[in-house]
Amino acid sequence: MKTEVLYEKMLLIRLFEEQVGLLFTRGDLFGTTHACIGQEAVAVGVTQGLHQDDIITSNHRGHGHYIAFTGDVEGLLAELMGKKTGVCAGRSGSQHLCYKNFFSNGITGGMIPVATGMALAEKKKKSGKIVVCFLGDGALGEGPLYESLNMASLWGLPIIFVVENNSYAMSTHISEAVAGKILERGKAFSIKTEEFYTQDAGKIFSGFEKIISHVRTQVQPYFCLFHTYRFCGHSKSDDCCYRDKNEELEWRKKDPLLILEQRLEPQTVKRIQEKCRRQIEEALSQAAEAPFPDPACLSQGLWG
Amino acid sequence: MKTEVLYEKMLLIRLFEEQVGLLFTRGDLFGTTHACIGQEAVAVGVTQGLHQDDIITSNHRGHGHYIAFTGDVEGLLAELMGKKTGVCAGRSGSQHLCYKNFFSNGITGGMIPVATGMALAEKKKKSGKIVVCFLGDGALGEGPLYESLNMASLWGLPIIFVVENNSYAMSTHISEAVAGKILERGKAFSIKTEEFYTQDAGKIFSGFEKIISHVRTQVQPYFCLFHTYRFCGHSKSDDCCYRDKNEELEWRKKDPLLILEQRLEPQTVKRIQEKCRRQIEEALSQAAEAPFPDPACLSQGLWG
Amino acid sequence: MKTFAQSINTALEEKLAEDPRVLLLGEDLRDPYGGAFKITKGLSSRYPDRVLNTPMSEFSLAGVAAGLAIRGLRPVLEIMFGDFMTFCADQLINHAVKFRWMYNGQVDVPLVIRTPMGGGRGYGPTHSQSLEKIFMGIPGLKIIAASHFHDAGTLLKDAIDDDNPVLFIEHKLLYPRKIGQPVDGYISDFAVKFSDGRYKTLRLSNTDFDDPQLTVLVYGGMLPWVTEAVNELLVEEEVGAEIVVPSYINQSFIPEMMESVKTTGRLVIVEEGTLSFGWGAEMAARIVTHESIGSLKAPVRRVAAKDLPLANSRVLEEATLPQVRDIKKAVQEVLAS
Amino acid sequence: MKTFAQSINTALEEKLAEDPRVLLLGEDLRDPYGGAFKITKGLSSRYPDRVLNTPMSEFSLAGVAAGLAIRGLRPVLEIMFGDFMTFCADQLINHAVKFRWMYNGQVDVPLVIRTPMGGGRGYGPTHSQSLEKIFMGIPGLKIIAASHFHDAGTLLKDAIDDDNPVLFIEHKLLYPRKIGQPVDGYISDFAVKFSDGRYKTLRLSNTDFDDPQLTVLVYGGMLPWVTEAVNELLVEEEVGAEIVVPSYINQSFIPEMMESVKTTGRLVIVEEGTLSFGWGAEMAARIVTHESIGSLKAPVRRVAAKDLPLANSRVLEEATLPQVRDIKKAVQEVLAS
Ligand SMILES: Cc1ncc(C[n+]2csc(CCOP(=O)(O)OP(=O)(O)O)c2C)c(N)n1
Ligand SMILES: Cc1ncc(C[n+]2csc(CCOP(=O)(O)OP(=O)(O)O)c2C)c(N)n1
Ligand SMILES: [Mg+2]
Ligand SMILES: [Mg+2]
Repeated sequence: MKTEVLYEKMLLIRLFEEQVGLLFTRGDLFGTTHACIGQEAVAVGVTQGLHQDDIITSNHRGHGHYIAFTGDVEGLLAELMGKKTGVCAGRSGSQHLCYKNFFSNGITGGMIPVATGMALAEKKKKSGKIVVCFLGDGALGEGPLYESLNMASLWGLPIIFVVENNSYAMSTHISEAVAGKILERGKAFSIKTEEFYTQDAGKIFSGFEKIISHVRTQVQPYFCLFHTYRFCGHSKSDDCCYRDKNEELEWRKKDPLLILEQRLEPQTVKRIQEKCRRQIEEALSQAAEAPFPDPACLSQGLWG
Repeated sequence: MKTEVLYEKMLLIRLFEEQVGLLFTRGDLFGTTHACIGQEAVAVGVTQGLHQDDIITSNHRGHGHYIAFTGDVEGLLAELMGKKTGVCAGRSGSQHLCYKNFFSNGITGGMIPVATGMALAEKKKKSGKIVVCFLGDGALGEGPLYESLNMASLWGLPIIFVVENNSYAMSTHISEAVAGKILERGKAFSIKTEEFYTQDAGKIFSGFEKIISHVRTQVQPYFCLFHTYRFCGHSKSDDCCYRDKNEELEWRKKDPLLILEQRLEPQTVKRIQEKCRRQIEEALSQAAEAPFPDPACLSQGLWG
Repeated sequence: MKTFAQSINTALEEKLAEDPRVLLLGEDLRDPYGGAFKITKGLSSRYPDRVLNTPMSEFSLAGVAAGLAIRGLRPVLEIMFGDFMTFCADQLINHAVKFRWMYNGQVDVPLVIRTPMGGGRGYGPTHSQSLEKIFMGIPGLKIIAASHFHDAGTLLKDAIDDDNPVLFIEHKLLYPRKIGQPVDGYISDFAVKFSDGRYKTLRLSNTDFDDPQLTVLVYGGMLPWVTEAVNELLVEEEVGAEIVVPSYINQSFIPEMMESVKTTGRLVIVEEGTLSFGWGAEMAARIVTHESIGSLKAPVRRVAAKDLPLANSRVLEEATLPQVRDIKKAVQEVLAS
Repeated sequence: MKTFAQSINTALEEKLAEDPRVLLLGEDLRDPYGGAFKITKGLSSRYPDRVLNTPMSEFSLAGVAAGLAIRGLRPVLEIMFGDFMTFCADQLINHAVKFRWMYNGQVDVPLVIRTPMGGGRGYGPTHSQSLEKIFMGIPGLKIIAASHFHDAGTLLKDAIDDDNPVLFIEHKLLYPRKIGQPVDGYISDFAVKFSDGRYKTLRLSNTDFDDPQLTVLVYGGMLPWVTEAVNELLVEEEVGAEIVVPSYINQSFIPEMMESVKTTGRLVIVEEGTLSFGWGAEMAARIVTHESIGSLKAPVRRVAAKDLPLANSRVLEEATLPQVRDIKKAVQEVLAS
C-alpha cells in the first residue's frame, strides 16, 4: 500500500473530525460525537487490506473506521448534521452508522455479538468474507465479549477482534478497569493474538494484512491489540482533566500523520492536504444545503 | 479433618439425593431438582475448611453445597416438598436456597456477580470473611463471570471461584461449549489458579484449606477448577442418552464415597451409614407431617 | 391430531427443508437430547449443519441471531426458559429491533426467538414466569403467542418468514396438549372465526356468535383455563361469551377486541403474567381511550397473576396464578354490574 | 435555589456523611471527572474509599449492588444512561427483586440504581430512551422518578433508606433546572398539596383546587411540558386543571389520581416513553377497571412518544417525543367530548 494513500485517508479523517469539532463549537450540531483524532493509523491500517465486501462493525468512536472503509465523507457529515442526505437519513447520528457492510452502535461492546453472528453467517454461506470487529479497552469490561470470543473460537469464525487500547474509557484509566494483560483474554479462549505497538499506519497495514489473509484462508478468529491514543477528549464536552499533560505530549509526538508525513515529499503532502480540505468543504456545503428529513416519513422502515 | 467426618457429610448428601430421587419417582415431589451424586467430594472438601460465618453462593446443583455447609437436611427436604417448615417456607424450592450466609439461585451464573458484591462488602467491612462461589462448566459460557473475575482481581476481593467441571452442561459436552483451557480464563484476569484432579475429599480438603487461608490473609481472589462427574442425570427427567456408558463406568470407579470408605473400618462405615439413614428418615417423616404454607401469607415479605 | 409440541417440531422441520437460510441455535438442541423440552428432537440428525448447540451465552446469542439475520440467514434461537429473556434484553432492545429503523431501512432483521413461558410446573421463581410483558412495549418487536386452538406450527412458520424480529412465546403447559383443529366451523364446543392473513386472531363463541353477553380477551397458555371457565358458566348460568384470542399479542390494534366489546359492553381480560403494567393494562387502556368506552356497561375486569414472584410450593403457585375460579368470578362480577 | 443536579449531589453527599453503609459505584464517578453528568462531582475527594469507579460491566454491577446490599451496605449504583438498564435486567428481575420474597424474608436488598433517562438532547436511538416502562411491572421493585417540583434530593435519600431495591429515574433535561420549592402553598403559579410520608405525590392546581375541569397525570421529566401547556391553556381558554405528579410511579395504587378523576371526570396522562404498554396504559386501566369509571365524562387521552425509536436529527426527535402542543391538543379533546 502506498504511503500516500494511507496518509490521505488518515488526513481526511483528521480534517473531518476537526471540522466536526468546529461545527459543535459553532452550535451547528446537535447531540454529541466522539472523535478519533490520534487513532487514525489503526482505522486506516486495519481497513485498507480488507475487501470491499468484507464486514466491519464499529463503536461510538467510529468516524475513522467509517471513512477509512467507505470513503463516504458526505453521507457521514450530513448524518451528523441530522440531514435527509445523511447515510441513515438523520436517524442514526454519529454512533449508529450503516453503509453497505459497515455497521455501528453506540452501546459499548454491543456490536461484538452481532459481529460474531455475522461471521457465523459468512462461514455458513462459505462466502469467503471476513468480519472486523472494533472495540475499545472499555469494552473489555463487558462480559458478552468473552461469550463471543468463546463462540468465535469454538466455531472457527472468520472474525478479527480489533482492540484499540487508548488507555482510557471515558475518564477511567485501564489500570482502574482492566486486570491482567489484555492479550491473555484472547489467548484464554484459544484464539491467536497479535499486539501492535505502533502508530505507523504502514506497519499496521502490512502486519494486519497477514492476519486478514490467515483469517480468510484458515477460517479462524484472531484477537489483535493496538496501543494508541486519542489526542482529543472522549466527547465534545470533555476537557481531559483526568489525564496527565505530559502523557498527552508524549503521545502527540507519535502522531500518525507526522510519522507518514516524514516519508512524503512536501509537495505531495501539500497536494493531499488541499485535496482533503476540498473534499471536506464540499461535503460541508452539500450537507449544509441539504434538507432536514421529513417528519411525515417518521414511521417508515420500522417494519419490514 | 478426620476422614470419618468427611465421609459422613458425603454419605449424608448421597443418601439425601437418592431419597429425593425416590420421592420424585413416587410422585411425592413437584417441580424438578438437580442431584449432585458423584460430586460430593468437592462440596464437602471445599466447605469443611470454611468458617461458619463465611459466605457461600451456589447454583441449581446446590444440595451438596448446602448440606455440607449448613447440615440442615430437615429444612432442605421440607423445602423441596413445598412445606411451611422448608428453609424458605416452600417458596424457593431446590434452586433458590438461603440459610444464614448460604445463597443460591437457579439462573446459571447468576450468583457470580452477587457473590462478587458480597466479597466487596466483606472487604469494605474488614470482616475477615470470605466468599466461595460455586459454578459449573456450563456457567463458563456466561459473560458476567468474566466481568466478575475482572472486578474481583482489580479490587482484590476475598472470593474463591470454584468451578465444578463435570464435563457436561445439561447434554452439552465441554468440548462443544468451552474453548481453550479453563484455567487460562482465571489467569487472564491475573487471578491465582489451582486445578484439582481428584475425587478424594481428604485431598480436596487439605488443598483447599491452603487456598482459603491465602484468600483470607492476602485478601485476594482465587480461581479453582475441580474435575468431577455427576453419576446421575442432569435433572429428574434426564436419562443421560448423550453420554458414553464407558465414560460413566470409569468415573463410577472414582466414586468419592468408595475412596474414603477404603480408609475406614467396616464397623465405622456401618455406624455412619446407619446414622445418616436415620437422619434422612427423620427429616422425611418430619417433612411429611409438616403443613403446607398458608396461601393467606403469600404476599408477606415482598417488601421490607 | 398433533400436540402443540409436535406442531412446533414439524414446522421447524418443514422450514429447514424448504428454506436453506433457516438455522436453529440454542442450548442442548441437538440429538439425542433434542432440547430441554424436546422441541427440536430429530432435527439435528436430519440437518446436522443447521442445528447448532451453543454455550450458555444467552446475552450474546440474541446478538448472534441478529448478526445472522442481517447477513441473510433466518435464525431461530431457542431460549430454554422464558425467564432467561432478561439476558436478551439489551441485544433485542438496543440492537435487533433498532437496526432496521435507525439504519433507515438498509437491513432486514428476520430473527425468531422461541421460548417457553409460564408456570404450573413447580419450577420456582426463576423458571416459571411470563416475562413477555416486559418486551411488549418495544417498538419494532412482534410478540407472537400461540394458543392450543391456533395452528402453532403455522404461526411459527409465519414468524420465520417475517422480516422483523419476532419473540415467539410457547407456554410450557401447552406442549403436551392436542391442537384444536376447526371442524365445520367449530373447535371443540366453540364456533370459531379466524381473522385474515398471518398471525390470526380467533373469535370463539359458545352461542354461535348470537348475542354474547360478554367478551373475554386472552392469549396463549391461559386459553384452556378460559374455555373451562366459560364452559362451566354456560352450564351453570347460561352465560354466552365471546372469547377473543389474538396471536400477535402486542399489535397496535386488535379490531376483533374492539368490535366484540362494542357489541357486548362487557370485558374480562385474562393473562398469566403479573397484573400491574401487564398486557391487560394496555388492552384495557385501549378501551378507555376509545370512543367505544361509551358502550361499556360495566368496569373491565383483569384476571392475572398476583404481583408477586412464583413459589415452588404447589399451593403457593396456585394461589398466585390465575385459576378457573378467578376467571369465573370476574365474569360474574362483570355481568352483575 | 438548587438545580436538580445539585439536589441529587447534595443528597448523596449527606448520605455519605450520615450513613457509613452508603457506597457509590459506577462508571467514571470519581473526581476530577465526577460522572458523565457530573452528579457525583466532589464526592470521591471527600470520601475516597466510598466512591468506586468500575469497569464497564453494567450486567454484573447490578448483581454486585445486590450482593453489597444483602451484606449490609447501602449501594447506590449509577448507570450512565438509562438505556443501559437493559444490561441490568437479569440481575434486577431474577435476582435483586426476588431475593427477599423467595428467601422468605431472610434478607434485605437495599440497593438504589440511579440513572438518567429521556431524550431531547439529540443523543440518538441508544442514549435517549425512557426505558423505565419495562421495569414497572416487576413485583418487588420500586421506581421513583422526581420531577423538578419534587425535592429530588429527599426522594433519593428516602430511596437509599429504603430496604427494597429502588430504580431511581432522573430525566437528563431536569439536571440543570432549578428545583421548585413551595412558598406559601405555591410552587411557581400552582397551588400545591403534598401526600403524606415518603415518595410524595404532588397535586398542582391553577385554580386553587377550586372546581378543576380535568386531571393531568404526569411524572418526572414531562412535568415542565405539562405546566407550560396548562399555563398556556389557562391564558388562552381559561382551562382549570389539576396536575397529579406521583414520584413512586409504579406503586400499586395512586389515590390522588383516583380522587382527582372522580371530581373532574376527565383525564389526560402524559409520559415521555413510547405509548404502547407504557405507564399510561396501567394508569388508564386502573380507571376503566374501577367503579369510578362511571364518573368519566370523556375517553381518557394518553400523550406519549410515538411507538418508534428516537432519531438523532432534531426534527425527527421532536416529531417523536410528546410536545407541548400534543398535550394541549389532548386537553382540548378531552374537554370537547
Ligand atoms: C453499555 C454502555 N455503557 C456505557 C456507555 C457510555 N460510554 C460510551 S463510550 C464509553 C467509554 C468507552 O471506552 P473505550 O471502549 O475504551 O472506547 P474509547 O472511548 O476509548 O474509544 C462509555 C463509558 C455506553 N455507550 N454503553
Ligand atoms: C441463564 C440460564 N440458562 C440456562 C439455564 C438452564 N440450565 C440449568 S442448569 C444448565 C446446565 C448447567 O451446566 P453446568 O454449569 O455445567 O452445571 P451442572 O449442571 O453440570 O452442574 C442449564 C442449561 C439456566 N438455569 N440459566
Ligand atoms: Mg479507550
Ligand atoms: Mg457441568
